[in-house]
Amino acid sequence: MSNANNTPLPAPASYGGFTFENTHRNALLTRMGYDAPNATKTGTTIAGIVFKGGVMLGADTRSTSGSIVADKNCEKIHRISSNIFCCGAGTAADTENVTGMVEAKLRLHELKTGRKARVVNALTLLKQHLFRYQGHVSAALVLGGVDHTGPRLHTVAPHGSTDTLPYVTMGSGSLAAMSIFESRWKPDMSFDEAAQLVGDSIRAGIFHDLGSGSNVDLTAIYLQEDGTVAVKIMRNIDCPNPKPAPVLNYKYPTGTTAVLTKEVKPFSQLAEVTAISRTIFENNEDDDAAPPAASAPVPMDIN
Amino acid sequence: MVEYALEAISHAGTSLGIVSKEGVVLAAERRVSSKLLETRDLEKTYVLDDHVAVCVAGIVSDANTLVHYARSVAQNFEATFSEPMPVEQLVTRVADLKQGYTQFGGLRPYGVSMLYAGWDRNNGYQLYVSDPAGNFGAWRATCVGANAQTAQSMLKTHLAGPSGGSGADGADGPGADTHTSATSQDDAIELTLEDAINLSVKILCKTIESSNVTSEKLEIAVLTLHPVSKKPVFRALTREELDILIARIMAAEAAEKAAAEAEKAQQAARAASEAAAAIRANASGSGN
Amino acid sequence: MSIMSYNGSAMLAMVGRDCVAIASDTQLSANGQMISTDFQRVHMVNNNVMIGMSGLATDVQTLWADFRARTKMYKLREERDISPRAFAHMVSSALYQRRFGPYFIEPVIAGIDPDTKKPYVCSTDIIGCIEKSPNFVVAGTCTENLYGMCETLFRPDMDADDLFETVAQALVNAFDRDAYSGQGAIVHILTPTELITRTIKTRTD
Amino acid sequence: MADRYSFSLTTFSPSGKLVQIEYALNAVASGFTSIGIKASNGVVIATEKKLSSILISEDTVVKAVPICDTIGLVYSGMTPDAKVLIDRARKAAQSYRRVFNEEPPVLQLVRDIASVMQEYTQSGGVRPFGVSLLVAGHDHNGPALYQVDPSGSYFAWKAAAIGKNMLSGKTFLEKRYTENIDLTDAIYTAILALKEGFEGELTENNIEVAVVAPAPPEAASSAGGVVVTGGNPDDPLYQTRPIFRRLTPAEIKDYLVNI
Amino acid sequence: MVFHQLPDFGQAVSLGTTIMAVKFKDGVILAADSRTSSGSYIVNRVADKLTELYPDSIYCCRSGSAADTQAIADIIRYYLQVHAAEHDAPPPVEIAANLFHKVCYSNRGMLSAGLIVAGWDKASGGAVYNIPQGGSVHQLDISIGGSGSIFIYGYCDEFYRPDMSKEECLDFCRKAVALAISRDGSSGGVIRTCVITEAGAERDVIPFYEVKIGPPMGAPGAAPAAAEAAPMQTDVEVHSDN
Amino acid sequence: METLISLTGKDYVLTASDMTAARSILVFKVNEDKTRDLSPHITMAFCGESGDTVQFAEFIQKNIRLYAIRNNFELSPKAAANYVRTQLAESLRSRSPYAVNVLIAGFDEHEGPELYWLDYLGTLCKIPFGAHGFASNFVLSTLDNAYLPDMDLEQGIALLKSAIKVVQQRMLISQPNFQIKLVNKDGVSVIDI
Repeated sequence: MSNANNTPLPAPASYGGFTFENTHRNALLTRMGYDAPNATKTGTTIAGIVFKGGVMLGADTRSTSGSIVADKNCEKIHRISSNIFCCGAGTAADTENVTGMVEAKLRLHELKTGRKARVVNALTLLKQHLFRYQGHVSAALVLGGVDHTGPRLHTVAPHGSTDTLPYVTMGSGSLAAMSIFESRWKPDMSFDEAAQLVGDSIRAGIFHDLGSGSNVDLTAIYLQEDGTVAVKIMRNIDCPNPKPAPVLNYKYPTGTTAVLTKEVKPFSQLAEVTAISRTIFENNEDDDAAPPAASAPVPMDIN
Repeated sequence: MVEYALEAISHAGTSLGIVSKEGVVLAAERRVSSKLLETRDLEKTYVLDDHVAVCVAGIVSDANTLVHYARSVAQNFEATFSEPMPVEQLVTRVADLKQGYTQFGGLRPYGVSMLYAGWDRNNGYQLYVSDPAGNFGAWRATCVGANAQTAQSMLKTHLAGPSGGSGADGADGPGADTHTSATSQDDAIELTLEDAINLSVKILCKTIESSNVTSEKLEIAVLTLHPVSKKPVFRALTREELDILIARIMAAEAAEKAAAEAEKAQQAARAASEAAAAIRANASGSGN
Repeated sequence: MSIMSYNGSAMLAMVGRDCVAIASDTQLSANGQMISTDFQRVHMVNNNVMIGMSGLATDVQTLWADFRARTKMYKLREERDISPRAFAHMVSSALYQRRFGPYFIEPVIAGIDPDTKKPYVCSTDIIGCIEKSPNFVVAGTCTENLYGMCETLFRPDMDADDLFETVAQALVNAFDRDAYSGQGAIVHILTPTELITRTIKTRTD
Repeated sequence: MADRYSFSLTTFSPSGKLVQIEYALNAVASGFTSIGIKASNGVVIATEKKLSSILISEDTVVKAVPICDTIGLVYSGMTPDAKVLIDRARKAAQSYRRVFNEEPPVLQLVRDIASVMQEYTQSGGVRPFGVSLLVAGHDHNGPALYQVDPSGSYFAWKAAAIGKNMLSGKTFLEKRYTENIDLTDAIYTAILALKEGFEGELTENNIEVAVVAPAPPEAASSAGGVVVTGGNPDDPLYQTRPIFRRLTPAEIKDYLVNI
Repeated sequence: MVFHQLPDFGQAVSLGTTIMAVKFKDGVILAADSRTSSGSYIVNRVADKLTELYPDSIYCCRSGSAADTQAIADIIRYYLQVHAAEHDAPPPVEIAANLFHKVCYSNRGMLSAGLIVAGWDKASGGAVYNIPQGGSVHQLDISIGGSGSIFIYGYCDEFYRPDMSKEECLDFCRKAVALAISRDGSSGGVIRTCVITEAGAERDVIPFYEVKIGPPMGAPGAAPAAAEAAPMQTDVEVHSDN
Repeated sequence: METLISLTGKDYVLTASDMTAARSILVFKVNEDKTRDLSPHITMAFCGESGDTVQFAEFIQKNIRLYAIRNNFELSPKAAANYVRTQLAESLRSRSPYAVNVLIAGFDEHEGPELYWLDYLGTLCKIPFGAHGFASNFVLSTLDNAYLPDMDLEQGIALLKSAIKVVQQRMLISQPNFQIKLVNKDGVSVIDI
């Protein structure tokens, strides 16, 4: 945002980093007893396994704000590069932005080196960023991908610690999911076996963990016979919790609501400004002043 | 040195502005033209905010930087006051920036003169010009760039309204040194928008050094108040409109020339007949 | 008392067939005391996009001034109106930049994509996490009530009039049980060709 | 850097010219020729790739440079200068994506590059860039081709030529260019335009050609790309959009055979 | 309804940990368990706490916060590469120890990291250094750390002998870690070892249950290799942790 | 606690502000002017943290006057109100924010009488009538009850007097004197009622 004396952020090129302008103000407001609300968290079940020639990532699609389900079908599997994907749990905005940031940095790196990004590059960028913010950027990630060294699977914890394992789970539903993996994971599984196992682990989280729910998303990154990398995004591959379609509905007849004023503003009203030419810079009304209506506000008589 | 920057402007494509009762006209000559160019309606004219536009003469890349600065300043004002920025203040801020580059920092000045056309609640339609030195002034009509002189004198003759040009007469070039307050609505010349547009095309046809002036060589933007919303709105004349205007001007001039020829021919004929009469007179006198 | 209820508000946006609705109460109360029943929280960004901001009123006004400036610069530079989706991401990046000193607002964005003519509705949390919804989003001090009403009343592909009735009833019946919001309400219905704005009769306590 | 001069090196001459920019334009005019043609369904850009010695491993020399998925450029003039601008352009493209989650429109990226170049004509202690760029890309307005000069001014072109044989190139293009030319014809025309002033024999190894056009699926995998199935259409990287792609020497050879 | 305490994900992943490094005749041996936990949940039961700092010559054992120790190790690995490049020779173990000391001491308020650095270099042969939480540095012949170490001080004092053979020292370390695992809830999983001599580093891993508890090989009263005592019978049926 | 009351009429705005200056239990002045004229047609009444109030009011007054001198024309009431809002919103983020609530009464040649309510957080709202301070709890009901849009001056003054009477009767803290200001097309003037 611009402050009074310098210019607003005109070119997006100058975007980057955090500004801490409001911290004093917010501290003051907290001292006065107005505590800040909580940001959207993802309770979340995310999981990943290494299978023959690739990695299979899975996630549920529920995001919560406090105890309320905010988004019933959000996307938790983010693209880091064409061959690297990352599931995110924790504060939704943090997972979204930290993966977005790494995506941008890796894209620049790919362009500069002329080579495809490696999973370990993403891992290092993520862990160093999260470590620098000491866990305040709260993102718990399952990072998977295939690069020229083969399939890679890692987890990144919010404080910046990483683990490298053949099967991993994160998020509040990770216990339910891990029990599935501990009992049924075996090395060099096929694509379908892997999809089934990860799907089952996510479903375990969805049904057992209150923070997870709705549908199952899967993403597979794997080597094809001709040695190239392929990605199969299986968005909402399973929707075990459809909302039962209501038999009847609550359609209000038109006129139910007591309307005080009604105002219609056609966008085309500026077209007939002058006979001939098209208008380059039409000015849409500054809405602080009451929008000038083509038709005057029509007071409805309420009986 | 800022004089050299002014020199650069004198080679730039001509730009002129005229205030009329119903709006402000910004017209400019387009130098860069090639069949392969992807032309747009406005190349040298930029909108700074819904109520202010500027026509630049000089180094285009410098102008792009100034346009960006002006747009940011205007938005900053509106963010603070929730009202569009008065035109004169915006011009002052840009002029002050330009002036800074002539006095400190060791940096070369901006090689750009700018014609601002705007409207605001306080002073209605306004026209300003600012030069690389940071001078600026309010005008009822003025011109910058190549052949500014010829254009300026043509404007004066056509617009010799009761109080004459508000710019100091005889001021060489656009650098009107006196900071005159913006012209208020009432003493705008009794010019209709149509007249102003025709006059601008007429002048440009003169100043453009090429035999026939086609619509690729011109761009004209017009600021008027939108009839319904009463808010300022800019539009550019399209190729078709410019062709019509040029044709109309050419026809008028041809007619004028024809009339002039006819008139000269008449005079010549009259002179010839008088001379013939005189000769006859002498001849008869000397004959006996 | 959370900072989000210092100035109470109730707001929702809903998708219809080739149209979107964005509705808000128009009450401004400060620390529990009613100040005005004509406080505009919903603003028109351009003919494709509208944004409503619930939460702390001063931040609502501060950010509207900022977004208005950014979208004006966008229009001047790109010579086109910003699409709902791009605007939502712009808002998200502006809010996330203040991750550790956030503005206390929850924006609701509704619009129709100028190219695909598809309705777009989303909301974000105070640090800009975008929640794009195929049906409706809610914000303010009575989100529980609003969710309840919307989950019950929503039907896909409602026309402009049906959408108005549904949104109006959802809003009014939700904030009637909320002490912090509810005096006066405004409902905008945005279609590809026009904006229909209605103010609704509400309780006055 | 505190040790940099603070006064302008690019100043006005008495006749009102910025001579440093004139000199920079001379550097461009002595650089290898580059051609660009905007077709109805894409854009082609091409440039000479004369290597000073056969010992240079030519596949590391990239002259048709990707900036982001939908935009690429070729340049004429001093290569190191171009590299600085390419890096700045790539960063600007990513910054735009981070805010709007879309690829930048071509004009915006061109403006960002142009403002950098203008900065170097007016800041203290620096000289202008000795390079002109032909930027090709695709956005909501369709295909686009721009030229950016050392002064920081930019122009939108239907077809353009810069560098050594600019004049012969321009006249050739003015003759051969037709409105709504198809991309395949445009590629032929571009190669022929390069041929105009080309010393020696033009082969698929001493020129580079790139296009902005929808990527044929198999091209993506053969070029080491990744074939994605099931992607979300809202995703800005969705495969079917036109992307910037360098033609392989084999593809160039196919065109050369028919000339 | 009994709520077992859900893992507290807010809290950092910690290395409960048993780690040790021992100097023997030909070099040093590092050993560690493989359990990292977050609250009561085992995040990684086959974690590798023996982290390479310089190929084939310097390793460290990490205990405390996983994030802090990983970050510090990454930094030291970078410095050692620079040092090796500048001196055109593998860095001495002492340099690694001192770098850890510098980093841990100047950030001691923000870090929770207990490290043992061990390795072999031409100047001093095998060397073991301990850098506890406070950031001080101590050269020792044997050093043990982590929450499991308190259980094996007695064992180590009793059976440590300088200049043990590789086999003897390996057996000594494995038995020590196994004892710690059986007592310390925060330690478990497998036992990882790393033998560093002039010849380089040789890593190994064995499951916990393969270790026969009892005096180490070569110690007085140790049972001859053949008649190994039965695997340790504790009151609880010790399932393998993996 | 200080009291500010203000209401808009057909072509005027009336503001009333108490004149008591007190620290803890000691009243040390009974003719304190709690208003500052920002321009010939705009006045601002303020209350809040002692010290902050006068400092802030004069900071705003001087800046708006500087603006008028520099640009030789008056800021409109709406622009002035938004300027004050921006300053308050920014100060709120600073290390030591101004704790000042204000009512801005102005007369605009195009828009007529305008009244703006602003709290120390920087919340701005254009209102027909309003009040600040503890007394607002008493006064708002009286005004809600009797206020009519486009009242002429006599009706406005009568309503204001009744409002002040309620405050003086019902509020524990005695506020004997109120300064009344009238803003109309002729400018700002102090009147007694």
